[in-house]
Amino acid sequence: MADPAALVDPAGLVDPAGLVDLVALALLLAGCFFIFAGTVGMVRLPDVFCRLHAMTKADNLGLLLLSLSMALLAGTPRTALLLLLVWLLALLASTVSAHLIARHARTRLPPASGTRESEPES
Amino acid sequence: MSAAILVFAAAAIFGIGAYGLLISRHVMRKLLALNLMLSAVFLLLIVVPAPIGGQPDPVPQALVLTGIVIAVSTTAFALALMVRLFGKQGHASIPSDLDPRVWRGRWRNSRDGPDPERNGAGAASGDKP
Amino acid sequence: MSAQLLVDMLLGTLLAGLAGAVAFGRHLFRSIVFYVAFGLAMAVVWARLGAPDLALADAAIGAGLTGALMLVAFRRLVEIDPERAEDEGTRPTGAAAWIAVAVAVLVAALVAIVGLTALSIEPAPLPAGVLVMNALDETGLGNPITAVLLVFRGFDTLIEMVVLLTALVAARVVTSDAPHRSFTLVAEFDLPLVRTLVAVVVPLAVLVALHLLWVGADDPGGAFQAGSVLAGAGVALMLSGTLVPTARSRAPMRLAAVAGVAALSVLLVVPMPDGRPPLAFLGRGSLLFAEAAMMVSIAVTLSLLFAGAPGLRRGLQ
Amino acid sequence: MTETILPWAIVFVMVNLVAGLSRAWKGPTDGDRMLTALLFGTTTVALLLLMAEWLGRPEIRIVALLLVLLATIVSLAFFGMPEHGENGDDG
Amino acid sequence: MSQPALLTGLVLVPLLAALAAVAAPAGARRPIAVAASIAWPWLLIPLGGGVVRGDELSLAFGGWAPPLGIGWRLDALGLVLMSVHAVVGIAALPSAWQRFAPGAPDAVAFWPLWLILTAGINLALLAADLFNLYVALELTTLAAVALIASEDSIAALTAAMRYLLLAVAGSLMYVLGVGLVYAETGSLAMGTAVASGTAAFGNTALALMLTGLMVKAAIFPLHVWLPGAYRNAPGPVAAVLSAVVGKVALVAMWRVWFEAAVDPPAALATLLGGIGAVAIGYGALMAYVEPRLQAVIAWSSVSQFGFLLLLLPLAGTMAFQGAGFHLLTHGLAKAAMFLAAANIVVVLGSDTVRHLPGLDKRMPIEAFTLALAGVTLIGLPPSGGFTGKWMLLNAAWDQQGWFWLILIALSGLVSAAYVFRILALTCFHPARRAVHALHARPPMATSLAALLLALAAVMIGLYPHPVLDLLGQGVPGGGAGASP
Repeated sequence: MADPAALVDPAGLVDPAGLVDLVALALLLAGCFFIFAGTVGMVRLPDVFCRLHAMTKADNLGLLLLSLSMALLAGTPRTALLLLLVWLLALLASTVSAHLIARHARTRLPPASGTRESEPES
Repeated sequence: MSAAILVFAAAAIFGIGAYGLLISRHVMRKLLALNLMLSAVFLLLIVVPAPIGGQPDPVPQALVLTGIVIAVSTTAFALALMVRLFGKQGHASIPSDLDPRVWRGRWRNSRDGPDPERNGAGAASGDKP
Repeated sequence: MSAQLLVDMLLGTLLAGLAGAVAFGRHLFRSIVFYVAFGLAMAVVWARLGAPDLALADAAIGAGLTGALMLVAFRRLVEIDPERAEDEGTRPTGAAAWIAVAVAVLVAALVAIVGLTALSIEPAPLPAGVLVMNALDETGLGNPITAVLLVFRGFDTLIEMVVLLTALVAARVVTSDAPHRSFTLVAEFDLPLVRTLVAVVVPLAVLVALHLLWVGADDPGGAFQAGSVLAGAGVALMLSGTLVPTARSRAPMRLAAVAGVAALSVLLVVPMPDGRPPLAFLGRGSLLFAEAAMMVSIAVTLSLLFAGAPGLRRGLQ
Repeated sequence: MTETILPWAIVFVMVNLVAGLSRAWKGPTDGDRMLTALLFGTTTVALLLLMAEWLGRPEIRIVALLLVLLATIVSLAFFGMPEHGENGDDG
Repeated sequence: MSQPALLTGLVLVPLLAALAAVAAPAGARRPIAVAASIAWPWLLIPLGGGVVRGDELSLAFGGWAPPLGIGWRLDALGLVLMSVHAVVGIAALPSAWQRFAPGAPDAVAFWPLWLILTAGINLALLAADLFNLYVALELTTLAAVALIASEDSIAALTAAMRYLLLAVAGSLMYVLGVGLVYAETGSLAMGTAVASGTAAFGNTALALMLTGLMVKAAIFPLHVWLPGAYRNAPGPVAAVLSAVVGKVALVAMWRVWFEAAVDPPAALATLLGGIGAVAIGYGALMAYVEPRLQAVIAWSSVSQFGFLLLLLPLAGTMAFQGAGFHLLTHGLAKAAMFLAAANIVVVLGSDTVRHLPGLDKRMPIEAFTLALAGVTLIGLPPSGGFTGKWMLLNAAWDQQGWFWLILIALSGLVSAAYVFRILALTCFHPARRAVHALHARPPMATSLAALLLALAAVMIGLYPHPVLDLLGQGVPGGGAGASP
């Protein structure tokens, strides 16, 4: 783990590189936490709408935090831009997908007949 | 060590694919199984040769890239063929070679055969005029 | 246990588990979805192994396009007869099923033994891969895989493009007089959101494709990855109703489909009048020319295979 | 420091992935399965970004970009599929 | 023209014609395809001269020497099979011309595929690189499957699908074998990529490659796709499939055996020979009981392919000459039979054997073709079939392989059983009634093409020496086969 002593150089000044690293670490851990939260929601929540709610929000926040962390570690603006693009795309995809899934789930609320996929779990 | 782990994974995938190939009768399932087996082979092709400069040998990488494109071409055609077959015969399965009934049927067919004598031209639908 | 080992073990388990889900799943649709996931996991494994070219190819072709092709084929089955689309008849049971299990276990054991043996044997002193690395400077390319694909083993690539073209022509044999049906368009949902998505994704896909094509000589990427990304854009356009399959093939479409093979054939023939061997290396410019043509061919061919029709035209929207 | 954490972060994300996948197997509705597909896409992207840093191979980030692009398209394709649209008539 | 230009022309002429045919409007496809099918065989004349002189006809693409790049080589065996391909390809043209006229349902796709198949076959015979061979075989298979599917019946589609699935399974085993060979030797070129090293490992790789190729060559018990595929394919396609496509995979087996393997174990050779023996018997039995003429011819191929496997245990120059010669005559005879049978189907509306009595009255040329080709299949003395079998018999005698000797002799007998069943039904059946022709007979050219092929198969037995000499100098692995 991050040794606090290592962050402070002999002159008593905070080492910027070490600080960046520490921030990246914090972001990474936070990202992992949100992904974990999303998974817990996915596994534990009672119905599809709740799960949808939990998963899309938590996971995208997690991805953002992870991307920020990676951008800090890589340290070049170009990479940061690329990561931002990836995140924005993922956000767009999950927005649209979540919307479609919700619509789909709503149309199926009174269980449609003859849909084998929708049978309750055995 | 990690190479050995992936070899085991490839072996498992290959076996699972082989099972799926043998047991299924639906053509699409067979295709899925074949694609799994192919992925296992590709994995072996990359993992097994000694790496060069810490990275996988470029020659097998190129071979696998070629193989992936060939696989998607073959799959695409097979799917089109399957849709056609489904439209004609009403189901998308072909007899499994493991099924003893198929063997008995094949033997019987070869002996008696469907009688195509019915007023000549009728024959089987396979006979083009 | 080191994290590295744990990552590999988890990846291996994930792959095998997904393969199992594909093969053992009861519903065909579910198996296809798992197959797409399997393709994604393969992409991660390639990345882990340090083969980003393969990761790109497997993500685009293995997971993306094969998955899309399977989904649309399944969709066509359901259109023809929803009752029997998944119908398998009876699976072999009893002795035959046990034979299948036995064969599978045997085959897996054989593959494992052979693979492990292969890992343990003395590697060849001078494999072709090392020769490639040594000769890489002669070509001036930075990506050895592109060098193998287009320079050292360029003929394989030519034939591979022919195989792709053959699949297109062959699919024509089995669809020529089939009544033409198109898939449900997402456009039917008539969501502004979907249109926005397509409007963002398609230009971006074109940009990514051109990027992959451009950097392919030195970095991971190249015609195959670029072409399949473009084909993905084509699929998105079809799903949104901007491109519509037609029963008539048009000359520009056919020319685009043969462009890749034609360009590689040009590279093959051009050196010969000077007494140089066929497919002699003509410099980076020639590769870019061939790769651009290949990209177009791959995109058009895969899009047409997805459409299941001989041609495409602009939709009404 | 963060470098040493990275592989463990990868392991952690993968465990999450596998746990989330159980939803795809159990269902019980189609929506759940599509949701898992979405989760799979996002998590794989995260995994690839982490790996790019861990292995020191920036090229892998392009794989992540491509993957998220195609995931978008494939998820669109899901909705054109029979199980998912009652209005699944000929277009 | 220079030698590399000639060699690449063998693949490039049909390939570029295929491109032109795909790009051209539908009406222009047939003339393009026919022109190219007639044009490429002329390249064989100067090249054949080179092979006869004993020149080294090889090519390295891009000038990169084989372990790095891809090599090609035209040897005697390749030349012989390519000549069969040229002759059969041209002989099948009248039938294909008539069947796939513009406006026919599948004519649009047929001609490009026909050309692609041609290019694929030639490439597979030229490739001296294990992976290039794989790509070539995939191309050939895909085109062949599509051509079978162009006969748009349930039986044909099922047969095509079965062929495709099995072929893919076979090629994935082959690729795995190739990957193992590369892992061990670091090379893919035939000749240097030898499965040596640890014997067990090399043999596993060899076995994987051979199994994969056996599927494509329809060697018993992996033949299950063949009967359906051959008998349901359109006539001209069946002719090329049986005469060349299956044999290409068989030749690939021989090459892998003799060139990519060092010192393959004798037990494996005996095993493969044994498989060949079972195939001879089983194929002949099924041919004897089959109710349809095209199925009889197809099952006969299973039997004959098994026969060609006997080269592996016998090895040696003489066996190689015999097997190579058998390849030639069997290809010509089989193609003749399929073309004749296709005409019979057109005229009678069916090819069940119970329609055959009286055929010699109604369709004398076809009946004569079947008889002549049958003589070659059995291997009766003046025919080319006899020469091939005689050489193999001699080889077995020299090596005191008594089992193989008896087997070769018996193979003639079992072939006689199914051939004479057909001939007896055709010409000597007591219930000979005039068969009622249902349809107009196809143009005379189609009948004559089949007859000429059958005649060639017989006549070549009278002048076998040029071919035998040619084969004699081209023994793979320098003739140092695993002769005990």
